Amino acid sequence: ADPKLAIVYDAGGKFDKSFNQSASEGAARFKKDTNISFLEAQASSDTQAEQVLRGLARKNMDLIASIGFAQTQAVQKVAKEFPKVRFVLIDGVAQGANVNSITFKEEEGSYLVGVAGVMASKSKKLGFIGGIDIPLIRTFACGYAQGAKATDKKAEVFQNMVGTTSAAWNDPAKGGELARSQFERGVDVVFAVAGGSGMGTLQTAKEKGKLSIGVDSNQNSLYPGSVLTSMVKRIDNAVYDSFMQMKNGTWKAGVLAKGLKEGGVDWALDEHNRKLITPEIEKKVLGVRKDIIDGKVKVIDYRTGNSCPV
Amino acid sequence: MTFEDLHIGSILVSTVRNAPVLIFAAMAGLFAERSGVIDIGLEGKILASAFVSAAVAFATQNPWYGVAAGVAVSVALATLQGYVSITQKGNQLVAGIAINIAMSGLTFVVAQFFFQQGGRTPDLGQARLFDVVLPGSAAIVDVPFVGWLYTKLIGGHSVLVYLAFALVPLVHWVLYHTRFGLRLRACGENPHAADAAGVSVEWTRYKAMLIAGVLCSFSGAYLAIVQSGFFLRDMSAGAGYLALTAMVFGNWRPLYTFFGCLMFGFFGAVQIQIEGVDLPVVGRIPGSLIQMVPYVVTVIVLAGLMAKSVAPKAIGVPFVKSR
Amino acid sequence: MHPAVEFRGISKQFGAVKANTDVSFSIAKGAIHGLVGENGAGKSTLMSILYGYYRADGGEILLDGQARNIHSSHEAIHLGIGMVHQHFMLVENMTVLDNVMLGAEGGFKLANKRAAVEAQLREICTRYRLDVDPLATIHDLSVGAQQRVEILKQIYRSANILILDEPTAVLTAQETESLFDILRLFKEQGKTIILITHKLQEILDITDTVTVMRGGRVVGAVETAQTSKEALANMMVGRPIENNLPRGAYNPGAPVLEVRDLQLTDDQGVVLLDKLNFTLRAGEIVAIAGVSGNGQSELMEILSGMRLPTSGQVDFQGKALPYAGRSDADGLPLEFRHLGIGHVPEDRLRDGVIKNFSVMHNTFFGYQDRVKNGWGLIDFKGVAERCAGLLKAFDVRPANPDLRIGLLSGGNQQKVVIAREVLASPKLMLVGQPTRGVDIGTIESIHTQLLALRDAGVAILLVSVELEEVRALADRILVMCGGSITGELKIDEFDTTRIGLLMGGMHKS
Amino acid sequence: MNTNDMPRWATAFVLPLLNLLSALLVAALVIHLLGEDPLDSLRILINSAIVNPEGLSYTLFYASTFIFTGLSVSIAMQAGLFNIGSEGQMYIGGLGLTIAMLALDASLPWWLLIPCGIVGAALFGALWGFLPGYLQAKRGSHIVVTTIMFNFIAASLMNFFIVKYMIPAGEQNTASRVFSAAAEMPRLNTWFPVLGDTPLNVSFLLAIVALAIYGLVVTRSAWGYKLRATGLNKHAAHYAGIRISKMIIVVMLISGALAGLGSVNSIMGSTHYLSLNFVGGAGFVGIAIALMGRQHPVGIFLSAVLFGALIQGGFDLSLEKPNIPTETFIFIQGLIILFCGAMENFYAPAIMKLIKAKG
Ligand SMILES: Nc1ncnc2c1ncn2[C@@H]1O[C@H](COP(=O)(O)OP(=O)(O)OP(=O)(O)O)[C@@H](O)[C@H]1O
Ligand SMILES: Nc1ncnc2c1ncn2[C@@H]1O[C@H](COP(=O)(O)OP(=O)(O)OP(=O)(O)O)[C@@H](O)[C@H]1O
Ligand SMILES: [Mg+2]
Ligand SMILES: [Mg+2]
Repeated sequence: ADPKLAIVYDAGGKFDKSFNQSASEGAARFKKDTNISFLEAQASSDTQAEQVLRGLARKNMDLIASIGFAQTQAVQKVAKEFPKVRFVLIDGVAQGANVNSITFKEEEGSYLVGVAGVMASKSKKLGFIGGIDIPLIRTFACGYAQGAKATDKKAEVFQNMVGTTSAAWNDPAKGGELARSQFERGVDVVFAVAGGSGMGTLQTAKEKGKLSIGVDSNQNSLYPGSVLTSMVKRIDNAVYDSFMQMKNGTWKAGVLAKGLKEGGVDWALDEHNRKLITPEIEKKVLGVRKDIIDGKVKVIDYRTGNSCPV
Repeated sequence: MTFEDLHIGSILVSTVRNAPVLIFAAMAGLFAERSGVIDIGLEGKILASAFVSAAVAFATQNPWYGVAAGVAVSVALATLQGYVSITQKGNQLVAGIAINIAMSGLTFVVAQFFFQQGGRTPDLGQARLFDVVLPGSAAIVDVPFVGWLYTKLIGGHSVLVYLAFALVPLVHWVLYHTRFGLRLRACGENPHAADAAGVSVEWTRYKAMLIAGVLCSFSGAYLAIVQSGFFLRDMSAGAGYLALTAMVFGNWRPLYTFFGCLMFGFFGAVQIQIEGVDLPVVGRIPGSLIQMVPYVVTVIVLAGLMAKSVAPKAIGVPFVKSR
Repeated sequence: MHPAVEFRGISKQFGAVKANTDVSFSIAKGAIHGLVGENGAGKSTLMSILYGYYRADGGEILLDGQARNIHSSHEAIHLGIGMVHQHFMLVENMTVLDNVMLGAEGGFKLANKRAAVEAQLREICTRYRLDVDPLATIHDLSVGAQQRVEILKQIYRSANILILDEPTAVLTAQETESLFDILRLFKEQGKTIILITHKLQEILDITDTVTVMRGGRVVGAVETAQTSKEALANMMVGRPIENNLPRGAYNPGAPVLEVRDLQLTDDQGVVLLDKLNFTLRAGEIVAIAGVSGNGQSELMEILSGMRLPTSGQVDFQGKALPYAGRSDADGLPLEFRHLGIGHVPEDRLRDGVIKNFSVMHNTFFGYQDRVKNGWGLIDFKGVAERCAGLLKAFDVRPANPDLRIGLLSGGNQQKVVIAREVLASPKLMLVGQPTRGVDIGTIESIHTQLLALRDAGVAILLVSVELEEVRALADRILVMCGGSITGELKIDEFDTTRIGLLMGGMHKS
Repeated sequence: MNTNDMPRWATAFVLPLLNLLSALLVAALVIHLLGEDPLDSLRILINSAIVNPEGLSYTLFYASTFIFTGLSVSIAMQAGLFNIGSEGQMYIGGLGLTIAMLALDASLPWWLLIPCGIVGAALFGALWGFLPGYLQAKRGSHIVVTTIMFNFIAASLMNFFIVKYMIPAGEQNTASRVFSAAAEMPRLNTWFPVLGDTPLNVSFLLAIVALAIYGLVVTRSAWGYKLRATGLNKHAAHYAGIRISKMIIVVMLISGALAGLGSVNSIMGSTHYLSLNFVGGAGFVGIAIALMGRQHPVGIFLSAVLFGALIQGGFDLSLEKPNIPTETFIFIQGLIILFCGAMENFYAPAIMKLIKAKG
């Protein structure tokens, strides 16, 4: 019989233009390829996450995909109560014999776009705009800065966060304002990791004739000619693969950290940014990419020591 | 340190861009509250007009239709608020909060229904309001300081920015030098006196609410079709409450309220500049603490000024003819 | 000729209260018409109907022989009706000029009109000898001056029918006299005036005709020349009024209150009280007479603990009152109350009661700590019993303990306040303007209560602008002017002229 | 409209019911426009929020938090203070609770630990209420403005504390570590298994007790009398010897403490860790509840349950009907506040006419 599958988004919702959306695209692709459908739910608070997961588990789901680190504790708890149900946690690590935790090496992808960014920059001043000041966002920023500085010693990185409440993910005006202010300080390439607020950043970059870097999904097409590249986080693949493994009976519990090598993160090069990426940049980025995959270049993960070397 | 290092220029330009959202809303609140109606529903009106102006601008590909539609919706909400507060004599705070909550939900639901993008409208693209380039900008842009002043600080903004700044003297004039303003203030201070003088308190308050609706809509339109270029759920992000604060800060007077708005805009801009910078003495302040700079400053200023703010006396009290 | 105003069968009901029942009478053009009656008789209601403030349930109003439907004050004003309300209808933070212009601006833009209207006002002020600065802000003005602004408003709007609802309640004798001069001027110009007052002497002094109301009905309409105070009072109350209340012999006991060099200076350095010295003994009533605004209110505030003096000492029963070492008067009134100082405040609605509390809740206001049990809970059973007794003993009408006190007439509110303070058995009672806006029947009962308190040995300090009241109650009279005591009289030396001179600060004795 | 003349049954039951129905009617229209069957939706809503014991249990769980924030806003309102800051006070209260837990959960037994958490929450919440109260009383800063500011400041501070000091090394989630089992508020399903596996816990009983105490103190005690007098007329309160600045400060301490206690249910009762933005608007809902419940204990309880039911029922409904996003219920909340809270007397004239015609 077909496996019974479910996916639970976090507070951002499945249309967040960010990781939830990416996950839903993966699930949709699975459905298209296999004709196996799945249930969808959204949990707006930590209490609800538990409620949803438990509700789904009671329906004897085979696999529940939980999107976002906010569900970590809920998954851990419910997985213990329902040993027969299997869980995939995206972006967080939960213990349990029936849990597969998938995290991403955001620092590696960010490193790549940092390299591309600094090469495309004339002023060698790069901008970074995060949503809230939390370790995950700092990991992006830290990888980005490492890439930039390793490529050009003169590189400077300006960082700003949008805010401190969840409103910070939905404040495009502030996202745009931060970009403007960075541009006025000489920045000409800006990397936005701020959910909906990042849309404001990309938009402003386009308006001011500067370059921007998208995040999570491939955002190159939003403003062709202005979005230099995107740091894609293949949550869609992670979800798709998990569902597929479930169908094929190859699913395994454990902890997976997906980097460049595992196809978890990458930079995006397509027809929308083809003109912006000079052969020189492309060559350099591809070289660095290979070095990271080969282990010749080590990118430091902010989260391991809660500090950034650059 | 040079002018450039301090980024004062950038801070000032940023202040000018940040302020209109607050100025429009605060001036709207000023009209409502000087007439005696508490307007804690600014937030909801901003949000509704932001959504409708973005949606209509997108659908018609004409920003001005968007602005007009935003005005219509915000006025409708203000009228509803007026009906509840003035005619029904209901609790004005409840009415305002109800509108805020309802709009937070409804804008999402409608946006989702029409655009299926998670409560977002599509990008407006060409249907945005673009910045005005003042005549002669190209010639003067490279002149030191003057070029910056003319093309960046004074020029290079959207029409709505100029409207916001022009509004302040206008509001002052209306409030203090017209018949309507006189009656409005009388209704907010002592509606019984206004009534005894033959002024219709209810009608005056309705007029004030209508004006509040119109002004507030510009705040939403500015947010959606000038600053962002699309609508996003809850994108007002507390602007209505901040505007209200600026108004209390300004003691319900247009000019001081305007300074309050500028202050919020200014500290917002300063906060951007000092994030991640090594400051003398304190060193590098974590981003999350820098975020609270404008708020802490407001508290200190209010406490330090001993600003015993004098609200309009009759504010929040429905007008009932009796002793 | 048609009468200026004719009421025909006007009725008005508020809930269960019949405020007006079938009221009919008319007022001749160019007459000054008096309207008298007890508190709650329905006088203000009737006038509010004439002014378009309330809609009558039945009946009609004829102006100049024509039936008029007056739906709003706006329409009343257009018909030439002007009203000076019992409580002033002024916007406090605006100038006199703006208050006068409000509702009669004469165009959208004020800028150019203001100067013209200001000139016009100055002209009116000289013509009518009104002492008002058009550019002054209302809250800086004395009560009398605010009254003049109300009159000014009506003159500016050239009202033909002028309603004055208790205009003299807060005025001194001199102020009342000058108001009456203006009214006579009006009359000469053919304007019609309706005057409501509780002071029957004023009716006799100025009106041509008078209508008496009781319980919402007209109970009498007479030519003033043909009546007397006693007859009017009789009609109003339905029984004769005693003029000279019985009082025990003057037998003062030990000093209760000794005020020494009491000084009060405000933030701007203005001296409000200047080295006051006086003594008050048990069993005597000392009245402080004076034009309001000469420091009496401040003195009462200090003695009741609501305000701190700048310097000086006050001994209460031989011990200094604890003003020293405090930064504000927060909580001080309670301490004073516990020492045995009762206080009937001048402004009962502002200070004396909580309008939204029931009558019962107001009967222990200020004494809330005396009615609680060990758990801090209020003993409502005891309170209710006490309240029932109080309502009966002081004849509070209606005797309904659960009614919001704001719905009682002013006189009855005042009875509750006085009863509350009396029942706390104070040693010293501070009484400010106890009968302001109160009808003669109630005045009689309040005066009786205060005299009984004196006879029981309580020291009473009375502040009143009513010389009639001072004469009826006081054993000794202190006259204040400009923050100083300008003279002292025994009651048997009572002399209106002399007091008047002292009130004006004319000669120190 | 004068409702004083109406019989009690009409003002207490008929009017609120009609208002609620009106709100639901508008909501039904919207649901219909969204392409779903309103009646069926209502059935699902009621079923999953009230009828089904597990659902009811969730409803009451959410209501427990709302009762505390509603009380927090209400008590300040009694003193004439409009405390918009319950959101921040609850947030900071959560910090106090968490600090107590992180420090003590390894060493204390549950019966000591839980009171410590409660005290921590109340203490920190009180502190966050104290500052605006003090500034209002002594410096004259407008309480509405300061509490709005303190909400923003609390958000920043909490972000700082959680990220800097609380996230366990190597963890992604922006939350403290999970407390030990001793720190879990006993759940009611231990005694009433019918409630199902839900987080409804002893906090609910605490909330009821708080309501009762509130009702008793406000309407029956001398302090409550002074409190209301202060709220109604400051001049008269001063005349009565009430120390107004002290009253303001004390009531804001209490208000803050009550808001802080809201975090006990959310954290010790459910998640057992402190996470970013865990308050999630409960403080603002508290304003709505205080206003709708007219600061009366029964009113507060009923509105809190109504809001809890909307969250629970709405959540289930949106799972079943994908066309109805959960945000629809935010809209419905707004409608209910509008109709029941602000247009409370909308139907009074009609009812009066009916009563008169009959009588
Ligand atoms: N708006 C109202 N609602 C309910 N009752 C009212 C209202 N206005 C007046 N009343 C009642 O109607 C009656 C007449 O009141 P009114 O104010 O006309 O008396 P009055 O003769 O002016 O008394 P006073 O001498 O105290 O001014 C009183 O019993 C009063 O309580
Ligand atoms: N249709 C209406 N419904 C309710 N109130 C109204 C209406 N029309 C006018 N009013 C009120 O009546 C008042 C007077 O209006 P209007 O502008 O006609 O003044 P006016 O008495 O003619 O004086 P002026 O000529 O000096 O302006 C205004 O305060 C207005 O609010
Ligand atoms: Mg009267
Ligand atoms: Mg006109």
